[in-house]
Amino acid sequence: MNAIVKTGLSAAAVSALLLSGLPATAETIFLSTQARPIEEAEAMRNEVLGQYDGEVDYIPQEDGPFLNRILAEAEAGKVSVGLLGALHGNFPVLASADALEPIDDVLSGLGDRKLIGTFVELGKLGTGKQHYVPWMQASYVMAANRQALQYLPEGADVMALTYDQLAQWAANVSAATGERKLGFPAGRKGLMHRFFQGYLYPSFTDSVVTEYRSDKAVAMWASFKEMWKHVNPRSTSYDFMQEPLMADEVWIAFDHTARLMDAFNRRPDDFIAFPAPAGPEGRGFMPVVAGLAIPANAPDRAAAVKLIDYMTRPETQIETLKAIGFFPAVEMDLPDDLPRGVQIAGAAVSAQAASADANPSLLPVGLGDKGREFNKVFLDTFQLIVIRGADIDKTLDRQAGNLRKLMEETGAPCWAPDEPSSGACPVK
Amino acid sequence: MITERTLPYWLLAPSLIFLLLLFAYPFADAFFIAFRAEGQWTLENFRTMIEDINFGLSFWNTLLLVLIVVPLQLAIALTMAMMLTKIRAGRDLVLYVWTIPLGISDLAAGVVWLALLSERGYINTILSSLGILDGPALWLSYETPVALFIAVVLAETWRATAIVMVILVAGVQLIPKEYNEAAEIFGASAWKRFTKVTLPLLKPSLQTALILRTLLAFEVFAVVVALGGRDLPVLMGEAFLWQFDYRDNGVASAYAVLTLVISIAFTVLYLRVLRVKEEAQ
Amino acid sequence: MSGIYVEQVRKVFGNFEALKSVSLDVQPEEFTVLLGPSGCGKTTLLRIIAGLETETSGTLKIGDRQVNGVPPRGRNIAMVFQNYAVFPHLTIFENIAFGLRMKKMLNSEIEPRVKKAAGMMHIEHLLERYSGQLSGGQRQRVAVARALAMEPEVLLMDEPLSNLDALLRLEMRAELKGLLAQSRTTTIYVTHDQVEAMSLADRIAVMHGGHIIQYDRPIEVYQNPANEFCGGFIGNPPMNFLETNRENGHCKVAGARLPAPRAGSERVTLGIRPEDVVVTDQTAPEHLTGQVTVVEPLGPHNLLTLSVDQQLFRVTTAADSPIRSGQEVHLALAPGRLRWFDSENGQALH
Amino acid sequence: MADITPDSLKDERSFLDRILPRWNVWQWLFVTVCVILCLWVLLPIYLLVLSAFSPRDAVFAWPKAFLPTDISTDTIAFFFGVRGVLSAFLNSVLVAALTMIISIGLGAPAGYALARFRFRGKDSFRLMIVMTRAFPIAILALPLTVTFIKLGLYDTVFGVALVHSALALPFAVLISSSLFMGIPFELEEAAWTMGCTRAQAFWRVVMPIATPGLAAAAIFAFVISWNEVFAATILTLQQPTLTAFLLTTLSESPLYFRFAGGFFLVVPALIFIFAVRKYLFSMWGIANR
Repeated sequence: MNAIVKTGLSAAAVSALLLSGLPATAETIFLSTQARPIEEAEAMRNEVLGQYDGEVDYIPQEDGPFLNRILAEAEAGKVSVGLLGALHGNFPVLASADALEPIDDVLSGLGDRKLIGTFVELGKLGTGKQHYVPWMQASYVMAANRQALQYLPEGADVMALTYDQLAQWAANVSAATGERKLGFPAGRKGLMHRFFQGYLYPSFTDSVVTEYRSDKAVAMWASFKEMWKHVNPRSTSYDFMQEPLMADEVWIAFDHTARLMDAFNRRPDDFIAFPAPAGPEGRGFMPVVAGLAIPANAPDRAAAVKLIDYMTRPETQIETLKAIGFFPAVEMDLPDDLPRGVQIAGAAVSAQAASADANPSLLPVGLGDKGREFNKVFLDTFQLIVIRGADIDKTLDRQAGNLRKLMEETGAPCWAPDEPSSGACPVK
Repeated sequence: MITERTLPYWLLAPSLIFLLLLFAYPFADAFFIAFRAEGQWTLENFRTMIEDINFGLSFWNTLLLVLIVVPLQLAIALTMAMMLTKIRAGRDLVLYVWTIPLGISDLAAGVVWLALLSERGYINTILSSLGILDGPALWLSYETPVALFIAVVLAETWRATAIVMVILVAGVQLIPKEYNEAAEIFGASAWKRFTKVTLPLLKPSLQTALILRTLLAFEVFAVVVALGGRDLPVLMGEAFLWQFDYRDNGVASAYAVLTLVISIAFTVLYLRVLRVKEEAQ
Repeated sequence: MSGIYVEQVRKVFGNFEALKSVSLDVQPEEFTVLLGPSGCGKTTLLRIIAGLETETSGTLKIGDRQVNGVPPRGRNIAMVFQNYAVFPHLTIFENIAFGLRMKKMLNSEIEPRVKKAAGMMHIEHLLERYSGQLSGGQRQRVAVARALAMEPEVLLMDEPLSNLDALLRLEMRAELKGLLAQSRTTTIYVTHDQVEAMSLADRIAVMHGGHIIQYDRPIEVYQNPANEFCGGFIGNPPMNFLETNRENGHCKVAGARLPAPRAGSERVTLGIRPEDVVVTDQTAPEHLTGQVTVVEPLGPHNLLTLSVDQQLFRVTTAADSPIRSGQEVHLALAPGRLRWFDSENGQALH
Repeated sequence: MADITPDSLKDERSFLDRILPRWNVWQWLFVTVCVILCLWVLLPIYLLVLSAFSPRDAVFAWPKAFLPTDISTDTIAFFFGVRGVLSAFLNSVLVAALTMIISIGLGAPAGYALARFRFRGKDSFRLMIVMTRAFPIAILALPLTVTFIKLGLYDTVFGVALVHSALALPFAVLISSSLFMGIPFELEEAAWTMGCTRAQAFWRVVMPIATPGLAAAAIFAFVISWNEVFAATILTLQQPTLTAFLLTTLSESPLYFRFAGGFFLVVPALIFIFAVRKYLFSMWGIANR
């Protein structure tokens, strides 16, 4: 009878020997949370990394598995990933788990190009060491179908809208077409929390944390809830606004430039891009910064450094812009043979940055692995007030409590547009 | 030495050890995390879980989903199983068609039903061509929770009825034909024969099908996310968010432990309600 | 060929004692039948001899080898199962050759042996078929051929004919008798059909409640049953039994005075087979009187059912006998055929 | 006897009568329900394939076209071009094949034990096997990844196959035990009396009869592994299975790509189940009652 037991085990043993996984060649594994959609990933591999004189395997990963993998490799002490590419928000989790290699030396090695100062500073994550080298940047802008322009309220300049005009515009559209054509990316993978942190709050309260439950905030939520009456209810499942735009479900949308690029490239004559609207405290907007970092005790540090140098070269920055719609993190002037989509988005981003009432805010720093819970506070507030129609004051009180607990736990200092604070950023 | 008495244990050993190695350690680790925070034993994670704004909704949604989908699937699967015994020509083909969903991953099922039910989807096309609708109508949004719930029930029923049917088809086969014929001779109507002969004898299969399907139903996730996004929170969806989005595997494990406890409760319930006496095997 | 020696074998299933210390010795080449009602332990005994069941206690020998604990394959036996157990995934040829292949015999040896066994059972034309395509009778023949092909020391058969229809059973019985006599293999045959036992057995072991009551030649068991059960179980219609009470050396029942047996307690039972009773009209002290209740013309003879001393009593008479139901008759008992049993334990008395 | 003339032989029934079988109301109802149930399964899949093969903007079109009017394979073609799809496809096949071998190799003996023996702890074992599915694999992610990295099983086809086998094992055990129950024990006993050891009897008699059923159980394990998404994603890096590859690239790709991905997932599974449809009946018990 033990013949059966033997065969069962031997089958497992044989396959263990046979298929213990193909040995990884000497290529650098470039793990990234950016350019995940299939066309963009292919563009990264062929156009951007095509000319790199070295073996690189570009693997896009969702944030969850990305962080899970690096933390697991760090904990197990066997690191296979060569280079990391991610948004500013992903790095604090890795930094607080000491999974990142300090790369101040790499930064000094890139002397021949001018990396944008504020982004280099961001790369320190509020500590003395350089955790990531700025890789590329983007921002959030608004996009609109040309058919919607006819419903613009009197005297409204689309390139310098206010939130009230946006609300009025949306109302006109739904009155005219009977459908609610304003859209926001409030789906599971949407970037709605950035809209509140970088756009709505700074525009209405000139703050993100301290004024979280001030009266201005109450007025803000009230007006936003009013506007939401003209927003397409499917917004709570929109992740990439380019899709509903191309499906004509939505005519006016807010999203990350890279998540609108497909629409601009595919139908450049149907869509326009324009800066985010302004509120009483100015035109709040926030940059999206992506960086390159080397995992602690990475297999081949030299190769990683070589790849960082390659990625931050001006010509590669331009290829990246063309391929995935992210703008250079290096101070350079853009050539004019760029694809139509990039030109459309680029104009809106620079108009937004150069606007008179510009009120730029930075990305949160020092939140450690609580970054996502920080976003959850804003999303929960939105869910309760706008979707479930809860009382604004009570909700803000409760959520302010969570925010305060979060700030004390992480001890994160305030960041623009809040006034700098010595200890943890206070929540009034 | 392998003797007559110990032989069964030798045969079970390989699969038992395999499961222990692969499941026991991570399971203990995850279970352990649920009850610890900052280094000491606490129910902190459970408290955060319960206080979360989505907890109540996700709990009731999951429970309701299970209580509707599982019985519905059982009914459909039972009808299919019974019909299969009657079909002669093309029986293999019909069985093949009905077991196709077994091969469909919930990823693909989510995509398919999204295409069907989205406001510019196929069902709306049919409805508007029939004149019921005059344009694209919205089913999958928080404003129409009932429609969204029905959409998820439809998708889940489509995806996971096959597993129940296969178990029941096997169960029906194991019942010797003579019992049914005997009952027929005693003048039992088709319905009577079904309730008095087939169903009681099908109890063991019903029990297995119910337990298995309920366990999997509590882990429903991919289809709900594909159709409902954030609008229909479910336990596993929240666990996934806490694990991967909010990076707090303590609360994630708490959700998992809760799911486990409910699943065990349902299993015990089935074992008691559908108790199959040894002799009546 | 070797005999089979069973000494005080007991078998307990949980708290049910299936076999209560049974002993049996089967001579080489002898055809022994284990006969008894279902649940009397006959199949359990057979399975213990085959090694499919392990005995709780007792010793078991095949030839001069003790085989306790030896697995079936080591006992050089062959067995025919009640449901034939013909392998559905093998052709009939392979079924019959199965045992020989396990003995690692060469094809050149296997081929003739299979053909010979198939010939004996008249199934040469079925060798390439599968059991699914065969009738019950054919499958049964394959099972027997398969066992014979192995030319075992001992052949065990578990009610092989019980699943066949009456006519086929009769035919198979005759064939089996001829075959087994010819092959002269020591055989143990289990059945609940006493006709089969009488026709096939060299010796019959009548079993009841886990005991072997009697182990003797068929005619012995038929004519001198060891107890009431044996008498009643064998013979169709069964032996008649009449309660009698003893009076100074004689037993009186239904008007008859008969010489009482020497041994036994106060009350004794008289046993007589229906064919050993003659209906007469003379009266005599040793004649019984009874009232005929039913007359059944069965073709070769008539079966009379009478009420004697308010007890059921059957007599066979010639097919053309004039006796009608309701008639009062006198019954003469064939002298040598009278048997006495102790009313308490049913044991035979001499 | 009326003489049989050609026209008396002519069939008077109308054309329709002749093709439609003469069924009573119940039979008509039976057939319609049967057809509806078949459509209920097939229609969504047809639409998936249709969307996968229609041009990109057809996916956003309103109203949707039901008939395959304009077919374009550029989404599908693009898929083949993407680096990694083919190797992911191969990985999926390898993992699924391994899962089949391991889950049947370990599951069949356990199934045999459950079918043939009555022993203490039998029911608790059967329940325990099923209950392993109660704990969601998503939550075992981190500890599992760390262990696998330490054991060197990380990012290997065999590593993923181990986890998939753990998922498929409960089904393998349940299916094989009901399979063996369908095989009369007397066949084994007959083999013993004909010179077989217990193991020889198992391999020469029980296995050949159970093979079709086990083949179906193996395909069932294959499908479970083929469709598993989560463990495959977190445990692989350069060796993703097709589902893991699709999950990472598709969840954010435009809708038309998700249909192509869905197509790639669905078609192989359909083919496998078709290959084994005859055995589906014997998967859970021999039908020769």
